[in-house]
Amino acid sequence: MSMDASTERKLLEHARVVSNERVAEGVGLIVLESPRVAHAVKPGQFVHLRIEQGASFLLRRPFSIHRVVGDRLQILYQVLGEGTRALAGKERGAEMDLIGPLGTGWFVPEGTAHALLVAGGLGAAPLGMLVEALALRGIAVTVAQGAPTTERLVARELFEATARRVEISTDDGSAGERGFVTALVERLIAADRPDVVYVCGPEAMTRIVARQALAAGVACQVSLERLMACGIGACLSCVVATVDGQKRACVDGPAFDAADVLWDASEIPPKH
Amino acid sequence: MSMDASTERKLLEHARVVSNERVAEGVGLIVLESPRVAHAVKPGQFVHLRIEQGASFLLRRPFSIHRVVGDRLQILYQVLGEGTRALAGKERGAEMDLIGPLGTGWFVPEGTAHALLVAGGLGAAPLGMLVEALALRGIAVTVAQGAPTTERLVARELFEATARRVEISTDDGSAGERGFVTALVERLIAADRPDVVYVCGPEAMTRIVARQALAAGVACQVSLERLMACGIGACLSCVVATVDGQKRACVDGPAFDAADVLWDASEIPPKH
Amino acid sequence: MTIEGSDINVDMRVRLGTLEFRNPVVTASGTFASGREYADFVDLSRLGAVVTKGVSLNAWPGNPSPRIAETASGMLNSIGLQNPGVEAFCEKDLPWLAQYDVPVIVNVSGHSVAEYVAVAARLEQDLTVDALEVNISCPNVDEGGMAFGTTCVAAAEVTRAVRAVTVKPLIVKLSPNVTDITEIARAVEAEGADAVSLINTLLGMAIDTDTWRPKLARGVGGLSGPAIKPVAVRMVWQVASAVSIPIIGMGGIMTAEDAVEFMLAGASAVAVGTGNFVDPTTTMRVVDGLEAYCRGRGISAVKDLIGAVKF
Amino acid sequence: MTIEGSDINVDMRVRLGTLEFRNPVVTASGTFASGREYADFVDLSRLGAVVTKGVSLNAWPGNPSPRIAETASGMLNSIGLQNPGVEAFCEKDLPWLAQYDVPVIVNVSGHSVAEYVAVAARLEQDLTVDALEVNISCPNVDEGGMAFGTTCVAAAEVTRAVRAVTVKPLIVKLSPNVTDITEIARAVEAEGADAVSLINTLLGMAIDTDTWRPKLARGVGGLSGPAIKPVAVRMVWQVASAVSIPIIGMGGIMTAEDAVEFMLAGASAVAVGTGNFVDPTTTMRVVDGLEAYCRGRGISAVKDLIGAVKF
Ligand SMILES: Cc1cc2nc3c(=O)[nH]c(=O)nc-3n(C[C@H](O)[C@H](O)[C@H](O)COP(=O)(O)OP(=O)(O)OC[C@H]3O[C@@H](n4cnc5c(N)ncnc54)[C@H](O)[C@@H]3O)c2cc1C
Ligand SMILES: Cc1cc2nc3c(=O)[nH]c(=O)nc-3n(C[C@H](O)[C@H](O)[C@H](O)COP(=O)(O)OP(=O)(O)OC[C@H]3O[C@@H](n4cnc5c(N)ncnc54)[C@H](O)[C@@H]3O)c2cc1C
Ligand SMILES: Cc1cc2nc3c(=O)[nH]c(=O)nc-3n(C[C@H](O)[C@H](O)[C@H](O)COP(=O)(O)O)c2cc1C
Ligand SMILES: Cc1cc2nc3c(=O)[nH]c(=O)nc-3n(C[C@H](O)[C@H](O)[C@H](O)COP(=O)(O)O)c2cc1C
Ligand code: FES
Ligand code: FES
Repeated sequence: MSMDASTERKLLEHARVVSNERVAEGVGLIVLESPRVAHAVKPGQFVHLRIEQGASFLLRRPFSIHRVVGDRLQILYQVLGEGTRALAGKERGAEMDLIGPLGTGWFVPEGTAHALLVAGGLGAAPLGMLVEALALRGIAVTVAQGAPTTERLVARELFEATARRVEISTDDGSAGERGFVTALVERLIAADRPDVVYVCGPEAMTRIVARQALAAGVACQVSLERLMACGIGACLSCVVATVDGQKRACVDGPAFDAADVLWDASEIPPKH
Repeated sequence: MSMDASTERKLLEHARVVSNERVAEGVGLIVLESPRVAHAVKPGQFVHLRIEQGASFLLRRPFSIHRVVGDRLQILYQVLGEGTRALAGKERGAEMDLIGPLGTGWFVPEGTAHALLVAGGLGAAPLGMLVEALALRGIAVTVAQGAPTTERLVARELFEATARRVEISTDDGSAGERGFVTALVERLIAADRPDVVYVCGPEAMTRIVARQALAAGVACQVSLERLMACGIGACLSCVVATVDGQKRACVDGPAFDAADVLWDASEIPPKH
Repeated sequence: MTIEGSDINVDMRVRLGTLEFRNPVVTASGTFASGREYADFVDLSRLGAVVTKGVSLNAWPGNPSPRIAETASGMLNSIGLQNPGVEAFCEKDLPWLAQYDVPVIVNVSGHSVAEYVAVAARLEQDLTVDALEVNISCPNVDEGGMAFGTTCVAAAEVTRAVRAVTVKPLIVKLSPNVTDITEIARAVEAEGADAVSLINTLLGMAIDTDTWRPKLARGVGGLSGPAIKPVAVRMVWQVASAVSIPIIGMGGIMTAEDAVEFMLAGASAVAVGTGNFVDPTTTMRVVDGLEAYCRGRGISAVKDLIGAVKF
Repeated sequence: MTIEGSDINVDMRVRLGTLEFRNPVVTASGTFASGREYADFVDLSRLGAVVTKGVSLNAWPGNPSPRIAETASGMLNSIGLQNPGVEAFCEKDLPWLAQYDVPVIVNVSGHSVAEYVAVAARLEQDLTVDALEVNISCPNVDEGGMAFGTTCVAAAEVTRAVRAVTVKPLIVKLSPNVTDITEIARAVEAEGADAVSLINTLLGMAIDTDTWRPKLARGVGGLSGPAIKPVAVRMVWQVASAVSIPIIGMGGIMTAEDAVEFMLAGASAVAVGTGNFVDPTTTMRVVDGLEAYCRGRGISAVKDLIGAVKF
């Protein structure tokens, strides 16, 4: 059972902002009317957004599709640099063009009955569509979500409404367990033995969770962030070292089988 | 009687857009709340506006102050390139910083009783404050205004309300005489013998009017547009060749005594 | 011939020596792969030519990551010529390209003169290859690359050696990181180059002020995009008056007006590089815009723009 | 020494040979005149130093207009060293500058070696002049200017000649329009330069696609602004490891972070050029921002940033 979509046509669509609101400190949720991409996108895929024209920054910015509702894409974004600052300033009616759907999306192994989703901070973004899709297929989903504080537990409501079980940890103990999500994961893997673990979050966290899963003999997929110029496989800026050689995160990922990734040969994660 | 303001302090002020509306095809009127500059500015001076930050164009844009009402500056602008396009997109509440008041302003010779103001197209912009100031001092003002069509006769209402007499020409004859404003000027100089002629418009027109005035032995001031980087006299990008050597339009002008300008050694006018 | 304002058909063809392009717009090497990735956005048969990414003799892993960094109106890259080697390229990319009716120009890299020759010799056997573009200007490899493009002697040597093994049109891609690009251009012209491409990227660097590390793992990289356009236009103009072979101009082309600027400066064709990343349809926009530009001004043949700058 | 996160006083002083600046931020020649025009916006006594516009022996009219053109994240200029000559400069500008407690560095231009020497000799007599910056890199004059900065022999010759007539600190301003800037830097160091400034502008060109004329009356001009920052940072970094004299770094500095980037690359001081046009308070923002940057990171002396880039 695959959600792979790599052979699908990539679209260039002029999207219109339906709403854009702050959902946590430094985090926004933007909703874009983008019917053609909305109908084609699969969980784990992303769009490459041209936030601004005429700005001194040129490149598009990659963002995961958090959810799709009808013709609309939801994107959860963290404000970090000039691109995301400009994104935060977009008001209803603004237009932006995007390329999508991009990437292969998450892969659901045949026979999966129980999945563990691990979200670190904004890593929740690409797990939104996934939790919905898995639930629809009757797969039991546990979400382990970590963030610095309660407020930063973005998409918590979605997870609580959709997953069978949600476990929380915060660095400051303001919600769930105090500590890192990796401690939660250790216990959940041991106790529940999921068929597959899906991870997205800071790369350091992702690596630890991958190791935990693989050590326990559980399949694991990780979503990796890389600097991306083209987003469509042409420029080779987004490479990930794997057992099968250099792969491009934009077309061969961003979700990779954790067992394939050669972590130490891979990129120093972007600073954010 | 001088309106010279060159020894005054230049200010850097954060202005806020009060309103911004289209007044003719490709022409806008923007009103900026900028109290310190508004109280200091003299007719013929200009501001150097930072329209956008983070854009791929860096430089400020110079604009004449058309009128001042209380704390507010009015700027008439023609949409030409990326700067003025961005200006046209500014909405109420937007902030922009500006430097001003800049330039010497128009000079009113001692004993002036009758002045002819010649406005070609957007050349009407720096004549707004002047017509008001001259009228206040009881100086009889005739305005000769030319434009391609009726619609482009910007500030016509102001001139009609303030000047003693307004003569119009349009290229297509849709208002006033059909033809160029220089034909009007020829007649007005001969008939009225004004004490001084103030000219602003396309440089080709300005040169003709200057020649007409000087040939008739009438004092003439011209406002010249030059590409300006700094706007405050430091970069030497805006030079005008005069009988006294190279002058900087931003601090020694933009209004010059027409008799001093060495037209042929001067800049090829900007294409717009 | 110029017919003012008329609603004419514009002859968009340009000629580079024996090569004829249906229009002046080609892709810049390394920004378009072999075209497959752009097929959803670009009709390859509407391009003047496809210039492929650089190929070396053997597979090459490229540089460590991060490989790109954004800069004001530009970007730095240090991809480092990652490629599967000329054999794999001939097997996988050329047959795919052969389905399109578009000239194929293969960008040739090497870490030594012998390697350039070996790659060119292999490509010589493939009929899909319409011309070679020899990259003597890559700033992103330790040996070879740019070193060949910064002295007349080395540039001449590579050109001579490749010329000896190919009868296909030979384009040499020049480095802007030199004191006098005209002297390099003359050197390669003298050795039989049929055309020159310019410019490759300017050597640049960016440092992260949080981590104090260079933003590129390799430290330095190549600057491209609109930021470098004035340097590129200047070099095209200089080279146009120094040599008599045609020029493919590039550096920051995003719009048809940018392309016109390069042609007025003396380029016979123009390449879109970084612009493909910003908007994957840039090449098509430039083709259409160039035609509209000519039509709007009554220019019946786009080639009339070449070198037409007035002083 | 680095004290993590503490709320320390930052020692902002930097030393360039015998020159001591209260902070690393100076003005780039030609963008700040002699400071008078900026006095409403900048407290001159809060600058590291004022670097004046270039002065030549006799009054010089500069180039025809238009003299500037805007480009993506940059600008071209071909002012062409318009200045009233060294005598008028000493009479009018230096006395005005003398009222401020700020080091004065005079930028010296010449159309021949003899002219550089004559200007330097005249300035030698004036106590207001704290140092000379010899501009061997102006791309905007026909004779002299950049020509002196593009070969080691010429660069060395000018440096040697000026060195012979001045005991003041001698800074040589280098051209980026060269294949290997480190070799020029070494040549001027060998002739007794006390510091180098880099970079001057990159030679560029822009063509108006409506009129088909170059946007600058002179055709080519110098490219400055954020567009060139990656090239400038790279050159500062290269030169820092090639010479042991200090570097004044410049090219596109608009913010304190930009200044930090140059210092990490190896600059002991930084100059703000085009940034002054965009915001006349840029120098002050950079001074304040640099101090805040250090304080926020527990860096007790700004000089600890110099060359601190990590690999
Ligand atoms: C496949 C993919 C999906 C992503 N999904 C999301 C998401 O759903 N929500 C979200 O908030 N962020 C997401 N990111 C990260 C997001 O792309 C960056 O935060 C964003 O590009 C930062 O842009 P900026 O201009 O604000 O930052 P700047 O630091 O100013 O950006 C400078 C350059 O670095 C790149 N860059 C900086 N940080 C990152 C990063 N972490 N990953 C990739 N490129 C980066 C930018 O794209 C730009 O080219 C995703 C990244 C990838 C690769
Ligand atoms: C003292 C002075 C007062 C002015 N007053 C007005 C006014 O009241 N209303 C108005 O509409 N225009 C006025 N102008 C012209 C106005 O500055 C330009 O139209 C404007 O800068 C164009 O910017 P842009 O980005 O739209 O055009 P672009 O062509 O994209 O600009 C590119 C560069 O050229 C410069 N430039 C282009 N045209 C001119 C020009 N005509 N004069 C000076 N610089 C130019 C720009 O400032 C910019 O640096 C004045 C110019 C000067 C010098
Ligand atoms: C990511 C990237 C990869 C490149 N790879 C190559 C290459 O393999 N061979 C080559 O000759 N030039 C290469 N270049 C240079 C471009 O072909 C072009 O000369 C340069 O980028 C300037 O054009 P632009 O500003 O339009 O990008 C590369 C440029 C970029 C941005
Ligand atoms: C308008 C202008 C005039 C300049 N005049 C001089 C000059 O007289 N002497 C000189 O050494 N450099 C001159 N320069 C170069 C600058 O000092 C500086 O080296 C260059 O602009 C790069 O810095 P920036 O990007 O911060 O402007 C001038 C630059 C500009 C933009
Ligand atoms: S972003 Fe260009 S190959 Fe992945
Ligand atoms: S605009 Fe700088 S001197 Fe006038």
